[in-house]
Amino acid sequence: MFYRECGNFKDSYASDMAIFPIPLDRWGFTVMLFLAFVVIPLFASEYLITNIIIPFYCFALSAFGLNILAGYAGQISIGHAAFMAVGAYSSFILYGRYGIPLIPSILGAGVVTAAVGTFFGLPSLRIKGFYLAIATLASQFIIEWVIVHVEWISGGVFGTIQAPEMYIFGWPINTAVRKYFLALCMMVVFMTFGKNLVRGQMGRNWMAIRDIDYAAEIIGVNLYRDKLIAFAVSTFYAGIAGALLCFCYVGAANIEEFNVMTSFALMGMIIIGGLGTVLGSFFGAGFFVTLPILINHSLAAFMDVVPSDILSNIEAIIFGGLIVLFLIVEPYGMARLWHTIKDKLRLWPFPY
Amino acid sequence: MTFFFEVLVNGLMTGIMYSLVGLGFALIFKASDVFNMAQGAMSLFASLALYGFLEQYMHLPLWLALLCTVAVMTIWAYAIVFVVLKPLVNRPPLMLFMATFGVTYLMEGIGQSIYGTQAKGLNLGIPDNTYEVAGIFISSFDLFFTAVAAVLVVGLVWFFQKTRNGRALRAVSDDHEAALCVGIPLLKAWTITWIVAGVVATVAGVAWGTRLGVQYSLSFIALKALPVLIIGGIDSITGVIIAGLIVGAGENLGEVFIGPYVGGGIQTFFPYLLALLVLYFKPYGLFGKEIIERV
Amino acid sequence: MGRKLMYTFFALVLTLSLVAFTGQAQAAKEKKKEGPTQFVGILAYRTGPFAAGGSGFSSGMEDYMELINMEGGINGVKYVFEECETAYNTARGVECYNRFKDKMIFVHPLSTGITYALIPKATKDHIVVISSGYGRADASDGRVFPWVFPLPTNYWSQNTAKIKWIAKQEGWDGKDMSTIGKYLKGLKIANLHIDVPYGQETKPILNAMAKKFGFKVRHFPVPWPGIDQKAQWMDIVRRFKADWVINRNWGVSCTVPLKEAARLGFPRNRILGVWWCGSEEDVLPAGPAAKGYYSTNWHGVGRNFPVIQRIIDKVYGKMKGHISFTRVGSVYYNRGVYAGIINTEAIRTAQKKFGNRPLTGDEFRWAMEHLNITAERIKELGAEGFMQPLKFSCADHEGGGKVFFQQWDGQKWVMTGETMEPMKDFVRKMIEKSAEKYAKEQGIKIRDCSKVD
Amino acid sequence: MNEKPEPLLRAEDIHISFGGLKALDGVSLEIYPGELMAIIGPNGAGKTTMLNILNGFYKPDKGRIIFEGKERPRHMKPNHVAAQGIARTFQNLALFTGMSVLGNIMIGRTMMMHSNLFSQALYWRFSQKEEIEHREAVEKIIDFLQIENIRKTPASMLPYGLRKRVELARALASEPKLLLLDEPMAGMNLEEKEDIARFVLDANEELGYTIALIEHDMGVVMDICDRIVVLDFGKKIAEGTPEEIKANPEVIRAYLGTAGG
Repeated sequence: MFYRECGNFKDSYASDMAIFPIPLDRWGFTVMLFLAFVVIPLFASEYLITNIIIPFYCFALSAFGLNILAGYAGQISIGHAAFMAVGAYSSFILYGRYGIPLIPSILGAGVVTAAVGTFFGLPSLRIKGFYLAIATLASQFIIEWVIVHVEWISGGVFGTIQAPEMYIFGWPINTAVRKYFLALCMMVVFMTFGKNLVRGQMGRNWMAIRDIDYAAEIIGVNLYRDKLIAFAVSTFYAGIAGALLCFCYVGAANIEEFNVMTSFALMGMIIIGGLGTVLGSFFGAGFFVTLPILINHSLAAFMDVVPSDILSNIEAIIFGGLIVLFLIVEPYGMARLWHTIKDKLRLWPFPY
Repeated sequence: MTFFFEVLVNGLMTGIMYSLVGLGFALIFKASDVFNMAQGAMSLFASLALYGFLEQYMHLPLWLALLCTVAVMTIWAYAIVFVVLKPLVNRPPLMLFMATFGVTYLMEGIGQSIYGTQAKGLNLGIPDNTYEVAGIFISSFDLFFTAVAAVLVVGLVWFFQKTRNGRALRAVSDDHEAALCVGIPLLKAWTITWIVAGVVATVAGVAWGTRLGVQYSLSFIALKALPVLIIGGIDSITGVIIAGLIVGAGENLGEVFIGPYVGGGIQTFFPYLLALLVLYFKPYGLFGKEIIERV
Repeated sequence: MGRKLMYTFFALVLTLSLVAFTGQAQAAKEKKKEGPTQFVGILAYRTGPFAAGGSGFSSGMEDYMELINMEGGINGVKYVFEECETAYNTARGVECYNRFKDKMIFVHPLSTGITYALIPKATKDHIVVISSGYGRADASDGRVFPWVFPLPTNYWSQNTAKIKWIAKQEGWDGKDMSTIGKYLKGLKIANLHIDVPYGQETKPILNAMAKKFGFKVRHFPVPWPGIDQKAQWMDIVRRFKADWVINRNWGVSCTVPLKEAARLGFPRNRILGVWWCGSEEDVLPAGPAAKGYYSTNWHGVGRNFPVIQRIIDKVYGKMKGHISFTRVGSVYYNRGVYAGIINTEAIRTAQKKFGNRPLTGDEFRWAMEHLNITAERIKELGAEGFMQPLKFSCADHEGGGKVFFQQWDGQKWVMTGETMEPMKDFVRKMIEKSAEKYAKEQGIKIRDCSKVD
Repeated sequence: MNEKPEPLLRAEDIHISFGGLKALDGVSLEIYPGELMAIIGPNGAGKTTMLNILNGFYKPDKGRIIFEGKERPRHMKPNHVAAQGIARTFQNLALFTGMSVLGNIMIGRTMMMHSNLFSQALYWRFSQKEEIEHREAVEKIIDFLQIENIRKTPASMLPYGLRKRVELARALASEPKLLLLDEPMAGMNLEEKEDIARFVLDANEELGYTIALIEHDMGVVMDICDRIVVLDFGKKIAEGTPEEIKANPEVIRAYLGTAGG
């Protein structure tokens, strides 16, 4: 009797089409929000907030962006970290150099990134599958090159922009908790928008393109427009996430942080987490952001016994092993695993 | 003009080195539709193992060390196929791709735990002299590996055309289910592919290992092979060879003759521009199997 | 489905046990404390493409701290240190920093990206950033960067010293700056650099010098990770026809130039590497092709220093070393020992003023600015020839500036014995200009050093 | 048959070949408003190709297509053809397996939904209203095809027969002027066939859709269709009412081979 689906009768289409049609899920979600907005800021340590939770939110947002593109619209991109870099740099330029207020700067960074992303999405009109995936690496390398070479962007040879002091209406965002709230609010707002998008008509169009593109086109989906919109929306999220990551966590925009390995990690997040699910973006980000830190912490216990360079390699081994393990257990990602567990808990011990 | 040809010739030879890496990808993709992210790590592991057998732990003669390395890669092939891929048969290719991503971490971690993180010099006595032919510098090292690549390709073609296992592999690559129906065990075919890919990775690992030294960065050579793959067609051996040449020549000529005008350092993405150009006209690469949609 | 659930529980148990371990590890650490200790957090990277550098440096520093502890600590204060793996990744570096920031008083970020990220944070948290030989060159201006110490010499100083050294190889006497232009005029110098911000950093100073002294410099960017540099080298040797090549790379891209030069018949003794391209790990993979290659450095190499011998005797004698014994005395290892010496000497300086107890970040910063390691002190430490005398001040956070040169003889690095003072006025002017620009951008108030004690 | 109304769609002299193989060789056909017509022919006759041309998936090498009196531009994309009001189902099922049945049918309404990206992201008010409106329309179709019990089921879990029905629902959801059905009854058992045949008939007669279908089952075709076009080897060999076709010697020869020569 842990999880009940039956017994709630909807009397309007609106209630049937809500994000959480089942009361229990609604409760669960409320509890999560309560945790995020009240419990964590009150009780979590500053270390936990800054290093685990803020990056977790940022990467969840970015992973969700990629999920829109790869999981919903079926267009794989393995150059997504570069778009985060575009977001980071452009937000710093807008805010630091042109003095545009913080929130519009971050949104503007998203828009700039979306424009860049749409441009790099053009090949998707002709190329598919792994060919497209590898072709998107071009965006990674070209963006890296441009940021390093165009001094106007990076502000000189150091290639790095420091985060300016943050103010919203003159209110300084300088403590971990305030930064946390900035990241959290942005994340919640855009996750909600994103969820609305993917469950609405645009999301259905995307999924149609992902599943069978020609059939989608014949039914009347405008392939070109919707693919490019997917790129735009997805990179918009990447841009916002990149900006938030640099504003709230790293404190500087540095191109080396958004290299191709980060791109692969983002791809990993959505696959391990679950393609085409919102929940999966969180699971995946959790897996890739917190797990290495957790493993590192745990292994510190062995520092006196095992030589440290072997210890560092063991970290890689455990991480790789867990990726493989999770895929074997549930190839469709942790979100599916979560659903399996929910299924088991339906009217436990007599699941149907 | 001589300079142009020199860049061209040397670029072509670099291209052969890329093809060596790309071959492994192509083989595995052909047989099992797996886009093997671990190809670079396999080369790294193979060269580490070779170094281990040659110098670090044992002092075997070269041929024996090579054999032992191939044996090690065979063990890996079995492990990957039976532990990782077997539970994932018939899953979407993206999941398999991700699994090989996990394997990459495993291989790098295990390899460096056993053999250490130090950069090691691998000297197999391959001559590295330079000859001047009609004003063009050509290195004997490059020539040697061009020859090796040629032998490898001929060997692979022979393997696929003439041997029983090779034909079985081709059958599997055409249609998994049909191959199963005529009695070709899928896992066995996969294992053989991964072993062959392991051999190719060893050759690539030796080629790049002697150039760069045996170190972690060897796994980056996989990145270099990616544009090669999409230009040639992910599942085509001929394609990989030809695309390797195109990429090698293209990026070197691009860097030398276009680079100075834009600030240089365009080597990394220039091949991708070439690839986009090719894919615009041929969306499945020059020699890739076209997927025709039937309504 | 049952199997799946089992797996899930297995994974959960695994994760939980990891968490449990973490707790235990923390508890174990708490217990060990006895007597006053000084905590040092080490940002290391023992995996990834640059593992050689990270493991050598952090092990050297750890071994030196172990040595100090065995000798009774610094006036009774013992080191306690903990390592955190950054994998050369900025975000993880920041995490490591945050993990330690409540306990530590100084940090060696050990990566350009992490340094950039930590400068504003450390300034706020009152933690000293010691970026020995990397990071922002303009951080040498202590007026703008009170918490950053790019000691003992920064990239810009290094490059002026390099140019002076090149002039000397061309016949200059090495002293009279008024005649140096004669020897440099018309020289073609290729700056082969990795195409990331770290590699770009020296472009302005080289350009400025080229203008001043009349030599020609061209920059050849190598895209990351730089495993193939044929195009650049054909350009350098066959078209640009360089006289000298500055090898400003990192990791594997340091090695490739030596091979390429050998292939094209470019003399290796006309390649001069940055100090991050001057370790055993950079040249060994190139084999015989590396023989004759020069690189810069700021400390001695090898084991022939009393301080290294002491480490070998005491630390490795008791099997307490942190790295395989063969690497003791290697370039990166010695660099770590060097960093250990600086840390220790600064703590000693601070203890003289504040008493023999664990320090705070502010006290440590004061000590860094008043640190004066004289030639006598170096002799006492058993580091004669290993390091140069250093003297810091409020404005000068570089301390020394002298650059050492070393050559690879096919087996090991040999110090040439030459040292070069950088063109101090020239560099200082550029540093101040750049630092002031930074201060303006970031809204930092420039300290007036005449008013600081 | 000379007093016919203006055809809804007229294809004139359609040629198309795939690498030397002439799939269609000068076929012309008309579809009249309100009728239920069938295209039949042996395997490889070019029936599906014809459908593909009609809804713009293939571009004919030569020939014109006139829909509602307007000639279609040569390079019109399939989605624009769909916007003109031509919907279809597929021979090899093309359901979107990653979505629920409801989602699949809602896709059919895609051309009628006009809320932009931002209001969709907000969902509030306009977009929600629109979603509900279309949901109501879709529910009517679900009612009509009697698939209420599976509306939340993922499409990938459906049995074959139901998938075909969902596909029909998806095509109906777009309220097309012309509905093309590619073998809607292939691979079904008798009962399922009868179900589908009834739905097709109802759609034609009650809802007034113009339908062109391809079907191999002669019995069904002869039973329900008003008019039949027969293709063989890329050529139209006959056209007429079921009775006329039954008697046509060309058709018999095409199906049974040249009997006796």
